[in-house]
Amino acid sequence: MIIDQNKIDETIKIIKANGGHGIQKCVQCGACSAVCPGVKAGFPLLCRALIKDLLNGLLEENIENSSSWGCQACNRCTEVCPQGVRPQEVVFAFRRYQANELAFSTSSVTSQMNLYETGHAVFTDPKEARRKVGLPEETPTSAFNEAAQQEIRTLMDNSPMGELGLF
Amino acid sequence: MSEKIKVGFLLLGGCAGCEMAVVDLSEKLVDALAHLEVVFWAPTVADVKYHDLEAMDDGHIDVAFIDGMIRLDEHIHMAKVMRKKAKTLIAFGVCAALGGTAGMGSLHTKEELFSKAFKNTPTTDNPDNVYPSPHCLVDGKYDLTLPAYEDKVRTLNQIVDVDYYIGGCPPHHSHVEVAIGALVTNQLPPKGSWITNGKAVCDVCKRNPTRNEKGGRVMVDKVLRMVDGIPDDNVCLLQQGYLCFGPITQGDCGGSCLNVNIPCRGCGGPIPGNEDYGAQALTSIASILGSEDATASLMAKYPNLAKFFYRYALPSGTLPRKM
Amino acid sequence: MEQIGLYLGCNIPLKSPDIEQSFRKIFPVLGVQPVDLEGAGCCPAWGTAPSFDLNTWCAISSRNITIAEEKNVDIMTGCNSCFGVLSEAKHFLETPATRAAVNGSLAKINREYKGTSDIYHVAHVLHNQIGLTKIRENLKYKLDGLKIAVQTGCHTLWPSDVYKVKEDNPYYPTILKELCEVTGATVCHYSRLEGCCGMGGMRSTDAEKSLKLFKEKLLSIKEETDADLIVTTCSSCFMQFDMSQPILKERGDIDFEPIPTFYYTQLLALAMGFEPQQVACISQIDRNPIIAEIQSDARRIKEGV
Amino acid sequence: MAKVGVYVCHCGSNIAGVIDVSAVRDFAELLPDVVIARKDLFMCSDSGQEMVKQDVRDGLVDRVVVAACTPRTHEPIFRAAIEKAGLNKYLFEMANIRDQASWVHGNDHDGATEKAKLVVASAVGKARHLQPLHDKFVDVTNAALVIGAGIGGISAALELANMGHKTYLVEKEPSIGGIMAQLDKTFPTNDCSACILTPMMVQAFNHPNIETLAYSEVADVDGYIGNFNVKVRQKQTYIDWKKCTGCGDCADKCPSKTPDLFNGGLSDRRAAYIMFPQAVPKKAVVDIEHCINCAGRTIGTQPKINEKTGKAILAPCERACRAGAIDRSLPLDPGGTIKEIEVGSIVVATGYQVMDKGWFKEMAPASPNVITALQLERLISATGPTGGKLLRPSDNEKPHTLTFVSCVGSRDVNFHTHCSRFCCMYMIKQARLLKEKYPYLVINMHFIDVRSAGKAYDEYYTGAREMGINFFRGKVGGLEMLPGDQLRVLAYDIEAGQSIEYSSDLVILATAVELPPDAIALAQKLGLQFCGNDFFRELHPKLGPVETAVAGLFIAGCCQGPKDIPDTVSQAKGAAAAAAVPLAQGRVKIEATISEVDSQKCSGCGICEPLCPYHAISMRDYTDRARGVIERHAIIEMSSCKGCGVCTSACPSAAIKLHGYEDEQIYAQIAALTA
Amino acid sequence: MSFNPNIVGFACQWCTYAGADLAGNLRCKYPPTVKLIKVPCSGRVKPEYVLQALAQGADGVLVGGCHFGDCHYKDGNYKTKNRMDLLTKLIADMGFDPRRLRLEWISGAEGQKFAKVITEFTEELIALGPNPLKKEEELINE
Repeated sequence: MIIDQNKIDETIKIIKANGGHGIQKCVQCGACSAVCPGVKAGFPLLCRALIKDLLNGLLEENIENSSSWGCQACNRCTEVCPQGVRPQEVVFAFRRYQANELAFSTSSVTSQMNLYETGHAVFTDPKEARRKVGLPEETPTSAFNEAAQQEIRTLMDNSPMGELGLF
Repeated sequence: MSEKIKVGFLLLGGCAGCEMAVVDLSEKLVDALAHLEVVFWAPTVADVKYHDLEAMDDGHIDVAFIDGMIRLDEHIHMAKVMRKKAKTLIAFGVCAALGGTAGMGSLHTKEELFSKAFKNTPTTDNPDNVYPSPHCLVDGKYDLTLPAYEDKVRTLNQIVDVDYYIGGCPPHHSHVEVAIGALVTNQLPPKGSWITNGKAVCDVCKRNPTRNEKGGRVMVDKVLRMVDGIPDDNVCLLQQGYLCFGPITQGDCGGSCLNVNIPCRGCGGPIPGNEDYGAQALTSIASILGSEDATASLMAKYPNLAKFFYRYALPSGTLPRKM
Repeated sequence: MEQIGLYLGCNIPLKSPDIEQSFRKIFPVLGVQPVDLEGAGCCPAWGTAPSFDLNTWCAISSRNITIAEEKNVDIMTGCNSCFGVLSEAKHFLETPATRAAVNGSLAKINREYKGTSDIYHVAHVLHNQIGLTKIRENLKYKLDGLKIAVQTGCHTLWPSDVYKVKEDNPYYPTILKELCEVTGATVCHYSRLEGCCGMGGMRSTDAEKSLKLFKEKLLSIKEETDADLIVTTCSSCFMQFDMSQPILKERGDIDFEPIPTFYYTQLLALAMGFEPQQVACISQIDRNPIIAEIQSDARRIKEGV
Repeated sequence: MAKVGVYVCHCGSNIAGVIDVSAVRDFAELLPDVVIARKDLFMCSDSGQEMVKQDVRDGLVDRVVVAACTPRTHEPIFRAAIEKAGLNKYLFEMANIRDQASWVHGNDHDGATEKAKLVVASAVGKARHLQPLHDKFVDVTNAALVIGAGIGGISAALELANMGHKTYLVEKEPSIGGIMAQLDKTFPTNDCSACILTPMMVQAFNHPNIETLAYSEVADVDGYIGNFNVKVRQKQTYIDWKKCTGCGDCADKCPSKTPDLFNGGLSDRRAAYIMFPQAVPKKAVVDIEHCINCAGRTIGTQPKINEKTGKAILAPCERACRAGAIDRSLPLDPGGTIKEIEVGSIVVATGYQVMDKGWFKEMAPASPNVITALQLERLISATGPTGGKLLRPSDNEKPHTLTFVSCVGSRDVNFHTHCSRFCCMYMIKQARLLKEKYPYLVINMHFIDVRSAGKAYDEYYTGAREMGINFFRGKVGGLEMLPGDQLRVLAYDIEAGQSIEYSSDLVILATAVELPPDAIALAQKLGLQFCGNDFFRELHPKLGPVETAVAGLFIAGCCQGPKDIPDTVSQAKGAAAAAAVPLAQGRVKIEATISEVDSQKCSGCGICEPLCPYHAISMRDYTDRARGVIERHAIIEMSSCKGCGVCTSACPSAAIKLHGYEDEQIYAQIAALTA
Repeated sequence: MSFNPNIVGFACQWCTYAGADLAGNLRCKYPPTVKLIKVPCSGRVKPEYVLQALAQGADGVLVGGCHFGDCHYKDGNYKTKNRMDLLTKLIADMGFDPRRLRLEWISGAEGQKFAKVITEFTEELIALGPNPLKKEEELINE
């Protein structure tokens, strides 16, 4: 590995701009990874390992790594971190970097489109099930509310997400 | 009995409140008049013209009291005339001594003040933008001359030499009594001095925390204005966060404001040895504030610090007006 | 009656409406009136806006919150993910710059985030606002002798600094435990109590890893408690327990029958005597025997006793 | 009128190479009150100094301004010179035209020369207003106080006593010895803690120059270097220590139990107790909070009389004491008695505490098998609750797998950001001792990193690896309670990049070292400062490690920051040497450049009082004879004042003067610089 | 003629004054605009001194103290901070550009920082132009 200070500086800038403000506080103690369900399940590049790579300037090199998408956002790392790094925010900052480079699984596009169209990331037709339990077929949520959907679309259209052309 | 002392009173840019303090002496004034002869008291009491004073012999008046600050060219003229006529000249009250509250006018231009006073108040109806001017023609035939407005407020000693200073807005009548007593018995301090006991309001204030065996002075951790609450009337106001200038101000008033639960704002003037009242007020108050939060809160609650610290003393300050 | 904004999220109204029905049945009886937040959408889920742009996340979250603000009610949600996402967004919105940016976006849809509505979980409302005594008074069946393993779920535990209601010890949560114990059932401790079930991003990214994690947790429950049923207050956890146990069983990864799993309010609704067909009828696991047991005559609490 | 002499130095070419020295001299000559202006190649040389001295001796000048280098190095030299010539040394002012002019403006000769002129004018302006000042001296009480009698306090006290100074050693517990007395063995030599500590305890207690005040606390401190007046509260022991023989019979008979804090709460002790077997003094006390007043024998009451025998019904402790040291009819005095002592200097060695495991919610604090390292120390000590056998607290069974967790509350922004410094080593020590004694044990140690800086320390650590102790880099993230009182360790191996999980029988937490809460109250009494929220602050982190901002007050040991026994002893001996200096000198110099209140002017507003960082200002009653009244006025205790001038600036009555930096002097400088 | 600002500096003898000496030892170059008045502690600097300097025509005033936590007298610099914060506001209220007063924490080890501060301050004052009072005086003299 070659230490390239320009790359390190650039990486840290990008991660911080994406919300990973605490990355440079990390002392690599590993407490986050000791309790991370993702690490335990076997995702190789989460918490400590991801932060270490980013601190070494390895950003593009990891762009295709799907570990970050295995993060549950459970934030147990944030709870145990002794340095106030908030590792989950760093993981998500990296994820945002990946997402904005369109480096994520195609299946996740469905959620974005669902959200854009119905206001729900997960959407299945609920009418039958709702009838069965004695509820009105239509939910009071955005799913059956064109004005609400329009609001959500406006928010998404006018955001960086809108520029990615996912929906 | 020796000859009576000839005294004169001249009001310049003031409200005549200082002269009311003389009247407040009531029967004591009557006693004093056994030793005093009032030879001039204008314009409050007698309607006299410039030349009435100008006509007096130089040094005719033994002791002249001038109250009010210098704002108009008329004030400058009359102060100079009175200086010639008086053997001893006293700047009487905080306006003459330090500029007084009207001194805050020096933080604004003449134009700002005029437009506020004669145009921009909600109750003013002045569609033709008529402003006072030194010369004007009334009814097309009477050519009137009005005193001209100076660019800033001055203290008396910025125009003429002053022999003694008395603070207060107005001076407390008991202090006027002390001053007149000193005059009558010829026990005046060296020329150029303030007539004062020389101690701060805290010295006479019943709430002074250093007299309290349990407490003592502590740092102030919050800043309150009077609208923020009702102060405990047994506890030092400063200690409670109500910024009181008692420590910085001459206490010849006997702490009258404190006695009615109002913080001192400094009309007594600085304690001898301090030249710049506002600067010292700022220093002392900033010193006793216990935190940056308190300082920030002071700045938030008092948007203009010049007006806060120099309420009565701006023209006498190191920087006597807005740049 | 006190009102609270019922924030449904996605899974509960669309996939598990019996859970929604259980809310609608029990809360009015317990003295809290749920108010619909018309037009509320996704929180938005971690895999959507939060994975792309922080301010967009906060904008979509705060849009939901403003609906409650307009009605002058706090928010109650039954989904841990929604609870976490909304709470974190609220936390980010404490930063003036974020709030200003987000309100700039909201202005386009004529909304403004004010921060006047707090975010609560269904469990918090039951435990702190309604209280155990009131719940106990409204039971029709007592669950004495039943062994329950509880699953609180991650997103009400950490990061504890963003939540309105906190567990005394997030590593040893007790709110759900006490809510279950009030029914008379026994809640057994197991070592992986606070562990993650593996649902969420992990499940969609790598189902095998998710199942591996889930199996560890399930074995801890089975071996250490041999519980009769599992009770959770997280709709995502519910789905994992309900959906993945049969998979593990079918693949021969476990040698015991799937343990019936309920969302807490379903269990409570049953114990309060509501119709199972309405409040607990959608499941991959056969829950009929345990439901019959719960609503058996022997367990009926006699009036006035 | 002042007669100012100005002497401009060439400093070889250091100044003259840039600044036109002649022009500066010519300029100075014309300044008001300047009677002589001279220049010389090297003003600090003998000839340069002699020139000044001669002018002084000739009566030509009575104020001296030298324009040369910096007063920070050369002011003392010129002051000494004019003093020799018979002029008060404070009638001297330096103009810094080298360090702050010629050296930094070498590229602008004209600018540097003009600046030099102004700087000289400023110095002259100040010199015209200088007044003679006199240093003062105060006599010193030849005695020292050491607060805290752990290994640090004992070492310091012995050092001071051996130098011949009367030394008071105050300890809040019934016995001296501190935390070291709780330890089993000490790294890196594994010598028995009691074996090396006990002789020192005895030596200190029996030293003719040491007066040990055990079971006592410092209640109040007044005064200043050389003359501290200290009130020591001697807590009521409820047992007459003059009679007590330390036999322990009272403790044997006492029925009331309470957790034995000396054993980390792992066992119980009685309400009547001797702190530990090797206690010095070996005396019993009654812990009145936990005393259950057997036989209705509340302290301070007369005993009931047995109607049959006519004898007094006594409490078991009273009956047990053959020395007659226990008499419960003596009055209750929970405040204790105050003993006033006078000392010239003070050494604070109040030590530390380790954090309770209850703070660490992720570490399953509810489990009895999660203990602190200090508790383990008692668990393996021969005088501990198990007689030195390693048994799990939950069931007194032998554990097989042990886990050591480092940095619990240390290096953690949620608790303490500092490294507790000796945890790595004591954990390795404990692991080594256990592995030696019980080779079958599986010992897993988890560190962020091992910190083993110290003589023979790293060898001690690497040796532990060879003994078969397992080391993992990575902080433990949590513990989960398993059936059978076992614990699942949630750890991580940084080198392997893998998470680790395993079951452990006993988990030892190296919880953070911190100041005990009563240290904060003590600091307020003494005027000690803190470093952030942790530990007492030394005067200078490098060059003043035992001194504090309060003259005459010194610190040593863990109250200054975590440190192991060798470092504590070293620092304690250093603090003792520093504390002995004023005692050896017999008097201390009070600088003349300090503040003074003109009581005639003081209004008694008290603004100054809370500002003084040294509590040198107090409000006293003062009789104003002129006005015939008694008034409250500020007084500055000259021995405490350090001359910062914060009060001087703040004084609204212009009553406080800072000698050497008076208003008119500074105004003269401002006027000169803006002329 | 180019404008050469006159800066009156009040320097704590333990930090900023020592830092200025160190700048000399290191031969750091900075414009000869600043002249230091040595004080024992920045807490000795009365706001009135700053006003006096400005009133008498100084173009800028520097107050130099110890970094927080490093005050030789424990917390004198906190008093300085409080006073100078208020004074800066007061100066602004009086119509002065508050940038004419600069409060800096410069330790005895920061010779280069001292030089940098003076260089920057000088440049800033050149941009601000002479003290407006001085200009008026010149007008009156003309």
